[in-house]
Amino acid sequence: MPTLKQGFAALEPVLQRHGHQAHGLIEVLNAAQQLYGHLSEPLLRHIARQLRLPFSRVQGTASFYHLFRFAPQARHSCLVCTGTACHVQGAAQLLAELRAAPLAELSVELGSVRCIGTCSGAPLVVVDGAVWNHVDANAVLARLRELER
Amino acid sequence: MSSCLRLCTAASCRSRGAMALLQSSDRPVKEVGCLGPCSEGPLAAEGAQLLSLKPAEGEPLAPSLGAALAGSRAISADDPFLKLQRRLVLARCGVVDPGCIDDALAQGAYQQLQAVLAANNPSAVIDTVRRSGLRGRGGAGYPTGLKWATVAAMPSDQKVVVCNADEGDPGAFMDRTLMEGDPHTLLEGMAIAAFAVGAAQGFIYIRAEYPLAIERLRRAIAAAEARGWLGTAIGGSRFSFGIELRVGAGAYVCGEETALIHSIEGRRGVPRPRPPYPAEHGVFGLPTLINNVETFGNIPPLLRLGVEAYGAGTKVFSLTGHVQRSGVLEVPMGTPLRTIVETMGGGAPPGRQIKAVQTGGPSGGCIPASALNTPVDYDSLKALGTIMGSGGMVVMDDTTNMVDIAAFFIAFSREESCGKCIPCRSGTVQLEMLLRKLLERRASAADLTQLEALCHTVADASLCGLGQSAPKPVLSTLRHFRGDYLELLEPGEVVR
Amino acid sequence: MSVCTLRINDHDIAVPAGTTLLQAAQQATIPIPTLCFLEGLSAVAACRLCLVEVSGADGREEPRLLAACVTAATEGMRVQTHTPRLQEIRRTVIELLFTEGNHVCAICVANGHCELQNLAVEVGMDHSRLPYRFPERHVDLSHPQYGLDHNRCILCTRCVRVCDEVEGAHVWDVGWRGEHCQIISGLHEPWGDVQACTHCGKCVDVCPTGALFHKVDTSSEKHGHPERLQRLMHARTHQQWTP
Amino acid sequence: MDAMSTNTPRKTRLATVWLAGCSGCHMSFLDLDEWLLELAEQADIVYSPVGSDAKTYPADVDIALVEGGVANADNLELLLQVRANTRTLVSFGDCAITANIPGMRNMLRGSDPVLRRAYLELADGSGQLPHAPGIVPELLERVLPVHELVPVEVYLPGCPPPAERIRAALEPLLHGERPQLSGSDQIRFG
Repeated sequence: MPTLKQGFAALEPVLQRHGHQAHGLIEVLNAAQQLYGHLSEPLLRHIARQLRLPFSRVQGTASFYHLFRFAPQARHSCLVCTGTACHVQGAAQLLAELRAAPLAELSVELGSVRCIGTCSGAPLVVVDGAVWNHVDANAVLARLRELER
Repeated sequence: MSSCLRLCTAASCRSRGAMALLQSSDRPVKEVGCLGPCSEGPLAAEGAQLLSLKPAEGEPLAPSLGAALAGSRAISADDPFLKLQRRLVLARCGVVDPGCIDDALAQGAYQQLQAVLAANNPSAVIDTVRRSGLRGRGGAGYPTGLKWATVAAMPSDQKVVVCNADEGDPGAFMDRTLMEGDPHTLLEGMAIAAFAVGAAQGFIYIRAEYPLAIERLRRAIAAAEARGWLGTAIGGSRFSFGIELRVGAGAYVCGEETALIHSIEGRRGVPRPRPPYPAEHGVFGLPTLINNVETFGNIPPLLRLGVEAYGAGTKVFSLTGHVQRSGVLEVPMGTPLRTIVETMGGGAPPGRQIKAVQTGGPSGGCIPASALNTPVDYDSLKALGTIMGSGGMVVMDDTTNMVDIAAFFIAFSREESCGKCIPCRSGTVQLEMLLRKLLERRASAADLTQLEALCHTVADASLCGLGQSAPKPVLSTLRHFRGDYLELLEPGEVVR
Repeated sequence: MSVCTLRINDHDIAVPAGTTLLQAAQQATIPIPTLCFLEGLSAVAACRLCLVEVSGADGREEPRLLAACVTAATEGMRVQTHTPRLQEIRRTVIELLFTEGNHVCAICVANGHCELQNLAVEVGMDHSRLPYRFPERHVDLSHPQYGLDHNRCILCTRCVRVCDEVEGAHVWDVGWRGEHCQIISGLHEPWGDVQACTHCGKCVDVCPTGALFHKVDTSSEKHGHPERLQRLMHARTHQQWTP
Repeated sequence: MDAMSTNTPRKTRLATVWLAGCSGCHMSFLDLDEWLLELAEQADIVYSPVGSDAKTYPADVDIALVEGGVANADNLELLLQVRANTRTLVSFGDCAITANIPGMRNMLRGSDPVLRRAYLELADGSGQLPHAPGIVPELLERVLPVHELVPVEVYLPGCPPPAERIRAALEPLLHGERPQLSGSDQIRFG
């Protein structure tokens, strides 16, 4: 079994860029999540030791920010934009309808995102990083089914 | 102006298929930032001619750029959306290739920085900014020159300049537009500010929800460093200034300056009481100048034009919601709201009427249609119970229930509350419970009284701007749309 | 040392520059309620109970609400500590604290010696005008000597600060945010599993409610001991002990 | 008032009501000891689990001390009768004011999880959910304080409120005055 240090070797350049200093914590967490998909307990322990920070401080900081995740991601992600422009054009209903849909069967994790600033496409969803404009629940479901084919 | 075809590949047009068009092109195309009326996207431009490549309703996007151009619709330069703008901050946006510093340099980037360094008179720069009357474009409207002078006067030999690019108000994307479309104007503005206040270290704190802006800023910073416009001995002078990008991780409250400082320092984005102000005690305890993207973006054009020609300046807005034409526009400060919403935006969709315009996001309020003649400036909007805010402008038509809108914003503030102080942490929850009770028609007149009282307590007692302004959407809708609330009341006392 | 004079309610007071309004009021024996504040720890101004109305500072006449624990007295300040507006804020703050947790005084380990319970009396809270929320919260009994009942936690962060600033162990921090905030130990693991804990008990001593307690204590048996922290800090700072 | 027309001073009509609580507030009421005799001279006890045989709540009650949270359909029905027929409703003790210990079941989110927990999960083998419509009153989803359901005039906190505190509230009420309770002797929870 590889040691923790070997296990997270890919993170080393990022840690070095920040001089293993505490103030790099959020940058390191961002990079770690990009590299490993989520912030596992061993990963968080590794980061805390490398930055010489108390575990509770690392956990407290990571859990403060919505984009950090502590469990692995599903194969696809579908984020409903809940900004104002989307809200006035029906985002709440869209989110409710998608919540009721069997998305887990499609390996899709449903979430919401604050305004992504492309409001002329409202209401919109962001699927695996791509923006789908002017959608309703049926259209989203149909296209999500396509993803798995 | 280049006669080469320009195609907007910023986030909004990208979401409408601009990248596919770009890749399908067999002719030279210049990638540019936002051209303005996003709802007509994908957008292209040839010289001064703007072209909408938007397919007809229900049709798919054309398979190639050539086909799209063949079926394009020209948007006349006389179109009010374009004609009534005064593009100062966004002057190069949509014209310059944001990924190419040579293009930016050819169009005047870093010339003001060069002039400032040559004159070598920091206080003259601050004096120009002060005399221009420029106020912070992030929302609060603090006089920029005064802020710069305060930081410049701090005795420390190490200072920091921070750009607040945590544009979090839902429905606001002015800063994203500038960062994606013309990042060098922002970098130049920051460098001039750093020279004026005596800082060598800079940070741009940007929200993670803007991946394209992050990518373009990274490239722009590297290019500026390579050309000697950032780094040591800038422009051959003794001035050194470096910029580090700090990416957020999904926390609206980090737009509050003390929370932003904590986040840059790798901590929970929790605000602290002021004083001490960041000018005195900011990032790593150093005197720190914090301005937002658009404020820095104003600096190069201001110095280029001089105080008189700059005049009252401009404000960039993102116009969205129930409006025929949405997008980004930059108008002279003081333009009447009606001009923006009806003349430029085309008003409400056919058959509907404008009910309200929301400005200032979760910290702002709703302006009733009856007040559309109000000029858009800091004080006029404040008098209406809202704020200028960062520039998000969401139009709502007569199908909108204002209590629902108030609940939407309170839910936003509840989710984004950092949790440090109790009035905001728990007060926003109780406010939302009261609004839901109203929306479910279970509320009594006493509940409405309690709603108002609690709004005032949360506004008075919260620690930071987020909590202090969280009740504004409720108070402003209560003020202008009280009927929407009264309609939801049950007659007499209600027993659940 | 320069001195500034200010007026608190009807008292003219002279204090050394840099004195906080809270200290100045204490000097004039004017009580200002506090909860997150504890002498010997850094002030965070989170509970908002010590808000006072200040005018005449920085040439501003319109009264502003400032937290007395972090606001320095300046020359010519006029301070009001108990206006109706402040009384309303304080009562609402206490109601918000009671309704966001599960504070069942009758069966609480700190009943009769609880700072929150005392403050409810002080602000005249005979009932909560806001509805109780009854959140689902947990109890951590994994530590051999102490327990943490999140139902009774008001997130004053005294435990976080004492463990970080005085003990230097930083076992505690605040996790998550907004209404989901909670005190966490280590990587959000059971307190008893956190090796950084020195079992010193300072967090229990400074906890204003029954959230942190000795496991041997039952209803009404917990007494907080903030004075122990003050004695400790005095000994450290002045090398003077009270044996 | 009807009684006034008879020219003899009308005795105050006092009720005490027991909703979801342990009856400790009523025990504390009995701790008034000899003052109860004085009370009896000034007031008729028209409804009370400890001082009256009346089975239905009467009309025209001046003062009602209501102990307990509102936990089931019977509690709610009785409370609505009390409110409709009482001039001064006193929320009597912590359960009435905060839901207190009965309210701790609210953390289980609804009546069904509570019943399952009590009658199935903790049962030794042959558990079953109680179901006797018309005999066993249905639990409400949440136990609520009295004032979240009906308006309340006077709050008398304490678990239980000590006898002196009860007397401090009743004495002014018997003289038609609203008691002004303050300080740790009179309004402390717990």
